Amino acid sequence: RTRGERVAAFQAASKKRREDAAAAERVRIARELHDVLAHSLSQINVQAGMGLHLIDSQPDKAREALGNIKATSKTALDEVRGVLGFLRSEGSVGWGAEENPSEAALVPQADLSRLPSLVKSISTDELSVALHNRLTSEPPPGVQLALYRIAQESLTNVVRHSAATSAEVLLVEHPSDYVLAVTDNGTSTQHRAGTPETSGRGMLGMRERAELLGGHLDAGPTSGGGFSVVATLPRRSGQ
Amino acid sequence: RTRGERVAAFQAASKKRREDAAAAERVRIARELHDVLAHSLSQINVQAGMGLHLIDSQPDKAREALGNIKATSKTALDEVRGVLGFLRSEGSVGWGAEENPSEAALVPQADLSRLPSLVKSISTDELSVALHNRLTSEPPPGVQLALYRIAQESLTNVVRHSAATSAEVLLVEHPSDYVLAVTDNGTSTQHRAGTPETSGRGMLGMRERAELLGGHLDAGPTSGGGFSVVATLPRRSGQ
Amino acid sequence: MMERPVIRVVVADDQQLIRAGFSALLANEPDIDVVGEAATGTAAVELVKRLHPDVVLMDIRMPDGDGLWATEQIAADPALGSTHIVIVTTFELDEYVGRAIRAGASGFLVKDTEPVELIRAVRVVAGGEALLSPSVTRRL
Ligand SMILES: Nc1ncnc2c1ncn2[C@@H]1O[C@H](COP(=O)(O)OP(=O)(O)OP(=O)(O)O)[C@@H](O)[C@H]1O
Ligand SMILES: Nc1ncnc2c1ncn2[C@@H]1O[C@H](COP(=O)(O)OP(=O)(O)OP(=O)(O)O)[C@@H](O)[C@H]1O
Ligand SMILES: [K+]
Ligand SMILES: [Mg+2]
Ligand SMILES: [Mg+2]
Ligand SMILES: [Mg+2]
Repeated sequence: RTRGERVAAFQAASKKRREDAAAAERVRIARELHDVLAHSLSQINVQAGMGLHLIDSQPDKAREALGNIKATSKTALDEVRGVLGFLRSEGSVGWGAEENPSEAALVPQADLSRLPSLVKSISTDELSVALHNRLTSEPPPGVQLALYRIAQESLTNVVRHSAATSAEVLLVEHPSDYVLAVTDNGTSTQHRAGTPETSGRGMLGMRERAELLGGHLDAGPTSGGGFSVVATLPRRSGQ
Repeated sequence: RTRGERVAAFQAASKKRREDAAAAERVRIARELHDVLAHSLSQINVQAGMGLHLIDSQPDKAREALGNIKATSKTALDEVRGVLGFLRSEGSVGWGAEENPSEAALVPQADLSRLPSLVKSISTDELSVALHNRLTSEPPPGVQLALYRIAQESLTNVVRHSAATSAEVLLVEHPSDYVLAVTDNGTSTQHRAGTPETSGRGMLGMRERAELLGGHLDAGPTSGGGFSVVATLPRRSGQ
Repeated sequence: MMERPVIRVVVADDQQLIRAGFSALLANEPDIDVVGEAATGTAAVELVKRLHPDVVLMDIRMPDGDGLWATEQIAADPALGSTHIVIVTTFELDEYVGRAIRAGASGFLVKDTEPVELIRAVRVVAGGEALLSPSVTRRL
């Protein structure tokens, strides 16, 4: 090849790397925001519907709904501020170490310690959610974030798409994998309208999170008529 | 320099370029999300605070708040999915194909087909806005979004900052560029309060959008005392 | 019991649900009257000139004259010396707080402030004191 051709090939390759980095960044942020916001907004929407429905017969339920909405919207605003502040901060490319400390303090990184309060926030009189965390060691931060977000999106989907009265979150540690399972007892007639094949961004994002860490994700209706999401992440990812 | 040093310098430079591209993406995303999310969440939060505070003394206000929250959260959920979908569908990750078409219909993507209704929504008895769209081909989605958003911000600025009685939006297709011009007949005394040097986020955003697509943006007072914004975007970006 | 004078308030914000929310909250207080609402900067200035309120809750991002411009107009008018302005923002703090202080704003709040804090802020500012919301101060 001539020198000119080599230069052109080099320029094309580095342009492609730039674009790949930008696209990967965009997808990563989109995934984070989807899970945070879809979760908060659907919680808010459900609570508002519930409060409105019960305001005459059980005014205390309406009061409780308004309190939950107030708290959820405030947390979501803080999270949006954190993400946007981070987005605007020049120079830092990662989510972790380089993050502005004051911003990081505002919005704690999602990790498994937040799982109990996530589960609690989803539980209502109509839907009881149980958490069984059988981990004995602490997974690395990237794995914790992925497990938390997958649990969050799965539970958001339970609220939005199932008519389940109970759901369960199970976390176990196999010799070579972490396994997260989220199951519910919805009725299968509820799924038919939108089967997992008509996959939205949530399912796609969960699968990507798992695969980026060298793991995989299975999701679909269960024989009993409910739905299950199972994520398997290797304990030593990529090695 | 040794060959090893040259390789290291090259790697450092290309790492820097990748990071710059990622940082530019982050800013772009921040801009997209800012308006959509912040406003919905703060409206929801204010309404919830109000409803909760007044539920005993004025239960009807609580009912009203819940109704408003229910509607706002539903719309916001749709918008979030629209914005995030756009982020994911750009670029080389291959999201476009998998996208659910019924979802796309739920949340209209900002494109040039929405320009007439944008222009109509801005026109009043005091300000007449004319649209002259002379495009004969359909620009790619990324270009359409950029042109739409630049027209939108320019017209918003006309409303906010000029005392114009008429404004014009012109879209033309040159052999190598798309050109968008938004002009108004405001009076120059109106600009003095905030000259384009004290540039807000709007101007910055318009310029970044144009430059991200390999184009550029000119904006400033015109000799007649009005204001003009001209965006030029290459027809084959990056080539 | 001491009878306090009624505090007259104008709420300026381009988002209808924010205006309605703040107005309902404040109007419920015995010592506060919401005398008007505005959805644009220009409308806010006109309303204030007509009604001479004690306090204005002022949004920043509004069409037809933003909240900072409106604050400047009101603060610069000697006839409106008894009107105190509280800037209420969603996000745009760092960039605009300095300009709003110079323009003559008495205080800042974020929109997701607790209702009791909002009500307290109106009383404090009406009394001629300056006020900074803790969450704003923290970020400055
Ligand atoms: N727990 C569940 N019960 C029944 N159906 C479910 C459940 N979880 C997911 N689904 C089905 O799988 C589909 C895809 O889920 P996914 O999270 O990808 O999209 P979504 O929730 O519809 O939208 P979003 O992109 O906002 O997440 C859902 O639309 C629904 O039909
Ligand atoms: N059509 C116009 N007529 C007169 N002045 C204008 C016009 N468009 C822009 N300007 C001036 O340029 C400045 C910068 O505009 P820009 O859109 O960047 O910021 P902004 O509209 O003030 O705030 P925002 O960040 O909300 O967009 C404006 O403040 C205004 O002084
Ligand atoms: K009152
Ligand atoms: Mg989902
Ligand atoms: Mg602007
Ligand atoms: Mg506003």
